[in-house]
Amino acid sequence: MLRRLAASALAAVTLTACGAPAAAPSGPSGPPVPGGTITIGINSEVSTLDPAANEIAAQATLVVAHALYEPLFTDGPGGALEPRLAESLTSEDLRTWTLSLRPGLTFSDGSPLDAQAVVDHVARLRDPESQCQCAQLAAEITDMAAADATTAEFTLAEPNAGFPRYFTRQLGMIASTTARADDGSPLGAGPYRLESAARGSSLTVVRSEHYQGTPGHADTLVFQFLPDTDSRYQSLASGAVDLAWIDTPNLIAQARGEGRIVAVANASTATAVLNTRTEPFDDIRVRQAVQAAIDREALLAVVDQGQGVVAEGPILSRSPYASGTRHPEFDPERARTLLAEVGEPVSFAYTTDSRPQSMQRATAIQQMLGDVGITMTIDVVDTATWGTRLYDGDFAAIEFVTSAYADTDAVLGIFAPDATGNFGGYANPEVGELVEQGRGSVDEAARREIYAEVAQRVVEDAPVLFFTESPAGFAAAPHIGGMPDLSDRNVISLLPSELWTAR
Amino acid sequence: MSAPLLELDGLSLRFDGPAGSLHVLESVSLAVAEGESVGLVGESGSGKSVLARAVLGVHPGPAAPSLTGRILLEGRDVTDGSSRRRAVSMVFQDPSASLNPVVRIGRQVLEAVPPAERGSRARQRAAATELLRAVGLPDPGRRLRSYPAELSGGQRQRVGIAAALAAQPRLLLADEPTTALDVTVQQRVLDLIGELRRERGMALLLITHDLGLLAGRTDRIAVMYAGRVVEDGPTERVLAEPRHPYTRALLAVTPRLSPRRRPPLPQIPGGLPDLREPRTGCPFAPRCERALPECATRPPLLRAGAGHTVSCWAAEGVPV
Amino acid sequence: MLRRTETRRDALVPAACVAVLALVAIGAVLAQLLPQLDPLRADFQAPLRPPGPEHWFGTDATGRDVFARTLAGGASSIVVAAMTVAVGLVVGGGLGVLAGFARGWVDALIGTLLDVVLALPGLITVMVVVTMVGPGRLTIGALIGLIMVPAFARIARSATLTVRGQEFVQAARIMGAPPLRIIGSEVVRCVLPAVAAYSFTAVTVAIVAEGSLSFLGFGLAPPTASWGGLIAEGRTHIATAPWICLAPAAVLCATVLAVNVLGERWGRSRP
Amino acid sequence: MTRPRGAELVVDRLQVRYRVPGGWIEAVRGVSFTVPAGRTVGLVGESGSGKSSLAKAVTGLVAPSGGSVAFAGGPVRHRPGPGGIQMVFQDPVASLHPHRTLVDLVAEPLRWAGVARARRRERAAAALADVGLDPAVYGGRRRHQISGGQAQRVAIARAALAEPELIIADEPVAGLDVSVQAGVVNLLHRAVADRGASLLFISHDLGVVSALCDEVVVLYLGRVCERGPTESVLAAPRHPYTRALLDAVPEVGRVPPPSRLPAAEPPSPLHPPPGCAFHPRCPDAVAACRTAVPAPRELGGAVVSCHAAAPQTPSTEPVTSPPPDRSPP
Amino acid sequence: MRTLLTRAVRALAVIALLGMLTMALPLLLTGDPAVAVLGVEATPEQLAAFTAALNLDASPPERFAHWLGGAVRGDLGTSLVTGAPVTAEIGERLPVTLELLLCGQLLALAITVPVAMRSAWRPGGVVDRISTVLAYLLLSTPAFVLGLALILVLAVGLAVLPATGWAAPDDPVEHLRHLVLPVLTMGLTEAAVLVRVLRADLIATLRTPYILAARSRGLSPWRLLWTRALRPSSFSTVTLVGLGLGLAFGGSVLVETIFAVPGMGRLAASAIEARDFPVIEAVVLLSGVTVVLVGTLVDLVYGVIDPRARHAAAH
Repeated sequence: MLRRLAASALAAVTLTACGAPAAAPSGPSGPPVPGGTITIGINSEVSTLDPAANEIAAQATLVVAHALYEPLFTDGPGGALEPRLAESLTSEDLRTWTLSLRPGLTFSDGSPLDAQAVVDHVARLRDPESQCQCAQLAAEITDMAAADATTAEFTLAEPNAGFPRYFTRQLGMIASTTARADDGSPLGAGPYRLESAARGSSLTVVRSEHYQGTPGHADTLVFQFLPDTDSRYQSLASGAVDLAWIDTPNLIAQARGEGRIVAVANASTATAVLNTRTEPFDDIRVRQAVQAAIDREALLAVVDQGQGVVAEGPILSRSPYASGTRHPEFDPERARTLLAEVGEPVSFAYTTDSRPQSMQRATAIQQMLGDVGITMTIDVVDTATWGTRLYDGDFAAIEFVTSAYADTDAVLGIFAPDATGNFGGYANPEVGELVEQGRGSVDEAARREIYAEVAQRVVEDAPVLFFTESPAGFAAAPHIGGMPDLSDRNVISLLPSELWTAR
Repeated sequence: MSAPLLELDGLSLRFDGPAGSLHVLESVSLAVAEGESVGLVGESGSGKSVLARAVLGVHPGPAAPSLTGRILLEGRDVTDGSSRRRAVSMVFQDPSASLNPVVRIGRQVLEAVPPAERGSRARQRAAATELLRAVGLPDPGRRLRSYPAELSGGQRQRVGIAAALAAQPRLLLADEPTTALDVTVQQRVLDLIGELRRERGMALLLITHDLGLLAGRTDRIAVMYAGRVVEDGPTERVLAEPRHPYTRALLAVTPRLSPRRRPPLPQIPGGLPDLREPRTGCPFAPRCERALPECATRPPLLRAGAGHTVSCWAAEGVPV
Repeated sequence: MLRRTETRRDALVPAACVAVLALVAIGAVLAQLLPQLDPLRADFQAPLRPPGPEHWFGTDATGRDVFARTLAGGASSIVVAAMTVAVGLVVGGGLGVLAGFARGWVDALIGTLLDVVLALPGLITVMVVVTMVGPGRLTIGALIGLIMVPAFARIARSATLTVRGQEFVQAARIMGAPPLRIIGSEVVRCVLPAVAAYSFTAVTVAIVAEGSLSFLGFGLAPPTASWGGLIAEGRTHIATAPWICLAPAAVLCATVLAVNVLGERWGRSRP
Repeated sequence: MTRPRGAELVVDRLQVRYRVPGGWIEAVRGVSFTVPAGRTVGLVGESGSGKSSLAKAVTGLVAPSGGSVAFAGGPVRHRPGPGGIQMVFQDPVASLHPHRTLVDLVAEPLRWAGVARARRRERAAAALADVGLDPAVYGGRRRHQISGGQAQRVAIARAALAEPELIIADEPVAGLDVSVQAGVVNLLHRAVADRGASLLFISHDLGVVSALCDEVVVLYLGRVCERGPTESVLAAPRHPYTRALLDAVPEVGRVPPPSRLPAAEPPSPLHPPPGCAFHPRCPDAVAACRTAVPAPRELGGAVVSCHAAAPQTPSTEPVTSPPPDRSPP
Repeated sequence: MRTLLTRAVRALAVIALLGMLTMALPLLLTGDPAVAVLGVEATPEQLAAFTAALNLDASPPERFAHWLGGAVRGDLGTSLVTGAPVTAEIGERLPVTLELLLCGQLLALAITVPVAMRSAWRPGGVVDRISTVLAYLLLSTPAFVLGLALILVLAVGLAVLPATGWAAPDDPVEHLRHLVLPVLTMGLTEAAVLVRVLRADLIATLRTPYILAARSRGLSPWRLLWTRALRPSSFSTVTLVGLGLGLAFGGSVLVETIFAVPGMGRLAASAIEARDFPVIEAVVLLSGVTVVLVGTLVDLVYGVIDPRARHAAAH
């Protein structure tokens, strides 16, 4: 159960998400215009369209998945789930869940998408052979079966209030396990179907005639793979793309300043995991000193350019469970006092990958800690090494920017001792018990209370330093309509079928 | 006597460079009559090759020299660089270097014919073959497609001569045409030039450092020293009765086939004057065994016999 | 008249180039010594400040002084370039002289090895190795130097062959000069200027390559300042805070230009 | 006359070959001759005759592919100090180190011999003065600051200072003006004559050779055509090539006789003709010339390699009998 | 014939050595590719299966032998990241890079030849001085700076061209529009080098006696330059163009990154980041083979340019 948090962890880094208080996007006025082509610049290639492949589930590429596979649910405002292909997923005891599908669904070749197709899909992804990160999540399902054409039953090993959210990502993006498209690509039931793919450069989808929901407005969507953030934004500026994924604060600020339509959510949380197993962070005073010495407001100002908010703890500010965690204040004096108690000079290495904001954050923290007398060296590694170190617990402090905190139910699990996602070895048995209790609690109010307690403990024990919740999302040219307001969301969920172009 | 084919009238030539000016030619006067064969003799630094290029109107390198005086070709003043094509052609010193290594011989031979006058491909072939045959190149038809590297030195110089003939010039300049060749080949090439000259009625200006090459091949000899013509006269007279001390010294030091002459051989002391300075007096005076105080001023031009002039204070003769 | 202006320009251009390089060098040293020019110290209250009296080249997104960072970037470039030339000269020059002098199978062996290096895609190889041994000025300099070894060796070898065949070397042999002394005093003295002339090119290659690596994210690890890294960092702000990118880019180009021009003069001045 | 102190140079069936793109050049194909102690021998040949390869093989700059060179009874060694072989090169400027001053250049052989710096500079200055270059004026100059003739003087001064027993001069005057040539020839003559050393003088110019050498060796495409005392070869050349060469040498005032050679071009050293290499150009060629390499024969005081040579072939232009001012041995 | 054989043997030796070196490189990389690919949630069984499937736990000689066996049959292994055969990955990217490089070099030549001729004809003249200054400026501007400048001016400022990205050739107009900026960046950078080299060689050629001879025979400057001077002056230029093509994959990383062109360079860069060994190895090897082949090609071109080289080779 704790594993599934770790599951999204590595992918989440590449996703990077989350919202700032943003003005509602304003597009062209008037009703949606049907037809036309919308070109969308995304940050990485989607070479495998199978939902089992992890690359399609990253936040930036989720828009592609949403075009081809409409998920059972999507994230809605305030952490609520909005049903899409599904009508509902309900449970009395949080262990046995009943899924009810919309009737008459078909894949894009016209073949039926019934409850059995969903079960087959989940079964396929649950198999470790599929190499889907969701396999770990699906492994919680001990039993499942299609009751009739539109109803499926799922039984979990343990109660889990967060189970429905699993169907917003890969598990919910149903692909046919029996049929494939003519060109061999997997078949989905989304509003669009694959037209052509040019390896390394672009992917073209066209409106699917078999889609059962409200059809997409645009005839054609072209996804351009533009890995470099600045290049991607320049492509937007030059009109080569209509819509571009932007995940750096200055570009979000710039996009706003230039009058583009911006749909971003504070979807990613910048944190640093401290290794509580070894020196110096096996000493809670050192952890607290570091926590007190870091000025999160300054980080927000220089690293995030004021876009986003200060992170107060493991529960996001816009989470349905948000309860006002009391994070210790920036207090260099307190840090010095704590250090004086420790007595020995503190020095440690901070592992980070080489993305610009990570570097910026690291150098700013280095300076802040230096001011209270802590020597911090920065160890820059590439993403692969970073992942290995994180997984192996081979670090003193390691930067961890993740969208995992978007799912409070899931993420609190990583603070339990021995949880897969507990990279820093934080061992507070009480927290572990509290998490277990909360996730199994049918009463939502009680759950909220327990979660708040967990968050408070975590913030005080400081096994993880919380810095900022940062925005990411899409910026669009002024002629693009249908851009959602994501400012009150925790997940960037852009539905391409809602987009339209005034050109 | 009609106007000479080529007349240099008080020609001075100077190269200006960043390091100063080089006064290469100093009021050179020289004439070549129609059909006449003139030998121009001088050692390195005497300015003989520069003179040839001035007549040709082409200079290597980016710096164009400053010219004063006049160059008259067929009575026309061409000092300003007007076209000499058809009037003058040159056979160059090093046949290996003066043929383009990457262009077939057939094309190079016809270079001097303006494209408008070349005619059909077949006619061009015929013309080129004819030229190569005229210079005695074996198997001329096949040679058209050869590259210079496939020929021997002597054959290359024959191609060079053929290229010079293509424009049917009235004056052929030959600048040390055999210096790069072996002696046994040199004789044949010079003979060829002589024959062609007679056949075609061309005038010839044969430039050489070797006095031994001129007997029987030229009508007149002009001797140059440090940018000046110091003596000019009929070949036999200049060789037999040289009037200028430099000509005399040059004759004395030219090696001869005689085991009688044992070292020490006669030699000319001293070296060339500095060309960066304009020369006021006789340039040879510092090395001259008969130098007089007057030699510090420009020597007079004296007539020493029929068509024989000398520029020397110590020589006997009538001022021109 | 023409000649005089030519002369003046002839003297002026190299003087300007030397001045540029001297400024870069002095700045690099000052950035190490003066606390006011600490390239890492950030003023969190003043990010993205445009150039002004307080920050001559403005500040970057973290609030660090771009002027100080540009100067410090110069230090990186100098260290990398020096290392490149050192490796190129010693390894490449040495192999080239050895190959040219020994000839035969030694020449063939060295030639084959150099061909292997030449066949490696330079930038990619450096990227791979940097990834595995970790970034550092000396490492990157040495790697660029190694990639340039074939070029150095080729020049040294051909210069050696030329010198070796020249009559004054033969004359020395006939006069009984020991072969090692011939290599030492005759050959090296003549090969060195040719190889040194190439060093100018190597310096420009090193500066540009280091910049490219940093730009691609495979160069010096931040926060170490490097021109390429600064440009890469500033690139994202180019529309809003162009100074972050433009200042180091201008200094980088000016430095490379100066080295290029001086190298060309040096090459021309040799007999 | 000084007592000969030079050592004898014996070249025996020497062969030299080079690798060129596209094959081998047999530059020297079995050449034998002797430079007796204290004598001056001229080696004459046109381009491709192999004379420069021969010079390099004799001085040990290239390894012969066959035959042998013996000097003073043993193999040629480069060792500093007096008594060895010195060489004067065709390009005098190139034979001088570009960065050294003339004094240091002349002193070079003494440097390798271990003579103290002050002492060797002193002797070098004297040697410079000896070749007519004022050490005060020229001593500090470098090679690009002097003329070709002066450079050759420096080279000769340097060779002489090494006190060799044999000087090999490879076309030492080919690049020089005639007015300078004589001075260089005189110096070279003095450098050997004064000390009784021997001289191997290589040239394409029969005129200079005739003035300087006691004996001449005529080369054609890597083989010896004819060798013998200068007077005898010049007066009565036995080999048709020697005759053609003599005919072709330009002489002031002499109207050259028409060439007797067929028009054929000299063959390439890459593909020398079989038999006698000269046969395609030879006016006297007989059938044997096309197939068999003629063996050297003693003929009227000279050694001739020719199938057709007769004992008494008159010269086309007899040189009047030479009154030798130095009697042949 | 002999020299040809020697060349071939040496080329094979170079490629074999390169192959071994290539295999050695990833051995030293830190970071486990299995973790990099499967993610930190992967179970130990998954990791083990992954590693075994890719033969990663074999000893280096075994791996080399295995890999060589595959390479000889045209099988370069499977990408760790996408699971597609490496040959397929490269097959997609190679044409893009080749197109970029060829166009870049052609553009460079198209600029170089006329400019160098005009400059060499009157060294120190107005054209020469302007082109010299421009060449030096370009020469001193790294590709990543030039590329950024071009994007700023032509794409963002004037909005006449797409800033970045790539369009497949099925849409020729878009394809060309996307091609312009990267090709311009490559071509201008290359042209700066080539102009200097060709100009110098042309000046030297124009001073040779054979050009003097041709001039004396009245050849017009234009014909003189094109038909007489260009060919003998083009050795260094041809060598550099060859090197430019051969060393391509390394050099194209920058341009492909700046302009988001899906070519070999970017493939290599992302493969390095992802520890995708089979792809890194294939790119390095392919690049090496290209360098060797282009080297041979350049030698052949020498023969075409200069009959002397051909003449010598024919023997």
